[in-house]
Amino acid sequence: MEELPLDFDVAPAAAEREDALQLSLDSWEGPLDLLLTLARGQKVDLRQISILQLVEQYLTFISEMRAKLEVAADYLVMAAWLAYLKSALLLPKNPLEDPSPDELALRLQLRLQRLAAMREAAARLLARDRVGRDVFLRARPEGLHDVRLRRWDASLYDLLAAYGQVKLRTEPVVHMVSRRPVITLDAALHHLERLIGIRLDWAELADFLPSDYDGPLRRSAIASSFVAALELARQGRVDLKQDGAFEPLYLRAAHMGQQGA
Amino acid sequence: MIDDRERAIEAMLFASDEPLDARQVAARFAEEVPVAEIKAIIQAIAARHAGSGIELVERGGHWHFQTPADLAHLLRRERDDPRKLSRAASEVLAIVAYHEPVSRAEIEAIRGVQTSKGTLDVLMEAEWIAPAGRREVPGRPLIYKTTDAFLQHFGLGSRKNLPGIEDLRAAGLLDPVDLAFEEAMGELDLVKDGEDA
Amino acid sequence: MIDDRERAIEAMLFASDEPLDARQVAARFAEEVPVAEIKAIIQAIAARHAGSGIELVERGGHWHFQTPADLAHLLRRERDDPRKLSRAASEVLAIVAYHEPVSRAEIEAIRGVQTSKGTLDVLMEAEWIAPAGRREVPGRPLIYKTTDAFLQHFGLGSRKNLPGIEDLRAAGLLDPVDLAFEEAMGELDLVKDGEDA
Repeated sequence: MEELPLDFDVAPAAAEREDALQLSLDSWEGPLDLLLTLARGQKVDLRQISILQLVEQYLTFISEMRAKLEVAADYLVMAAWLAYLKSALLLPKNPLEDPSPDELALRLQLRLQRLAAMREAAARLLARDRVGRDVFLRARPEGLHDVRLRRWDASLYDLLAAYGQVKLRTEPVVHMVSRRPVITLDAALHHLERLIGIRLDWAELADFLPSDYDGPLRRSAIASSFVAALELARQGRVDLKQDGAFEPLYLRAAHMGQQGA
Repeated sequence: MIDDRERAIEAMLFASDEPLDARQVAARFAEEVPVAEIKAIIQAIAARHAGSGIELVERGGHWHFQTPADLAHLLRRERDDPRKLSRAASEVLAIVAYHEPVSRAEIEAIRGVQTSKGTLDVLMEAEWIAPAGRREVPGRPLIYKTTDAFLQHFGLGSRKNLPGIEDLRAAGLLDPVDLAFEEAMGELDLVKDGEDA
Repeated sequence: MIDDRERAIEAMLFASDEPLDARQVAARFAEEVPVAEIKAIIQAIAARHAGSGIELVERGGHWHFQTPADLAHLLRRERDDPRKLSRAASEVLAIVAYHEPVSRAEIEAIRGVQTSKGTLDVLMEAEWIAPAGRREVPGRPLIYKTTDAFLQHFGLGSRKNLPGIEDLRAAGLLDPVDLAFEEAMGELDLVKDGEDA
């Protein structure tokens, strides 16, 4: 693969700027980036690069930097690893060593190649005809619009039912209470007074009611007769007797002697 | 083959964020180009696009590209979004129909509750009611009436076909909810009596 | 004479504020129009505009009108380019584009440095990259891919048009180091064998 020109429209690559090497580590995106920059200084294809020479360059550079300023840890880690690689490359080969220094050097070379490839790809990508810089779109397109048309739905029934409710809600209210069969208190009093005169012994209140009363009428009659019995007892005209709560209520005519009292 | 100057002017008019006149176009060229020549080229570009889906049009000496008006329906896709009319809106519509022309205050008096402006807006958007002038009373309130679209939608030949109050009563539409409630309670009482017996 | 359907499609593509594919165009017609027919018509429109000041271009199956690049000098205005990318961001973008889908760890393995969160954010905000699910390995890392907006912005018909991607692939430079290493060692062994012989 041919070498592609470094052509960034971004922060200028430090590659061609030897003076940059004297400045700071901020120019590089990490130790691998610095290595790649140094490698480019060898002016050969990355495949032919001398790893040993590259290692020397890196170690020299880092030691110069350390004299002036603090060097970030990852650069030092790389330096330590490269120092090890250098000694391994220089020592007589030990066939049992795994991985071998040559293999480590090869891996480093492969990584540098890959990073270089991506850096060149980025440069070529950014150099393309870009929208807003080289090619232009319509500034004010009409746009395509999806318009939601609200369609209101109601039936004639809905309409009439609504009107019916309005009329009902606002009509003058006339309460038509349906007539219920009831025995009034007066009627019950009259009835009891009449029967008390006939019955002399204790008799259950229910026995005073006509047997043909049933349903709501009977309930009404019981209620009225009970109140009537209480009223007669208050007047001293009847005696009341009940064996316990909820037991039948008995009544009889009071003694005539007390009536006048 | 379109010449370079024509291509350039076409691209300028296309990419510009506002309509350009011949003078503005001329100013963009590094070299001197007579305004008359620019105008002629613009005319040529407009002619080239005539009858296509793109038009170059002049507005007060300024030119811009646009899409032809007859294709607007394709750029604006309309979708139905049916919605049920709310209870409140149904009531207001019915009141307008039975009492028209009627003002908002009158509607509120008949309904016995306040009526939001939005409710009338919905009915006007549906094109079922429309303003019908003003009532000549203090404040000159706007009055509303129903429309032909209203009659059409509800299948009424005319407002006279609206059922009368007696018709509504006969149809059970005037049965108060309260009465129905009492009837139900009455049935409940009978059941209790049965249990007592 | 340009037929009605062609005019309509041309107007849609011209009016749209984002690139359209054939399916989107078809959806705007009231009647059923085969996607294949739409595609053929779009090609015809593109051919009609070729060489003019307005070009119809395809980017990832989506079409849009733009000005030709050779006219940039006439159209470029003194605006600062808001898309100025940091070196880190441009490298990450290239890695995502050439290796997609790719996880953050894989990006970092290539660059030999940690990727700050902001770098990916910038690219996602530009809508040039987007998450593309998770890699089914321990930790299930998020993976990223480029978008249609990326293709549009960089004028790429598809990822196949990424500059030099075929060369890079052929040279094995898009393979992970481990794989390349195995291959290199294999070749080295062969060479050694050859030397030994």
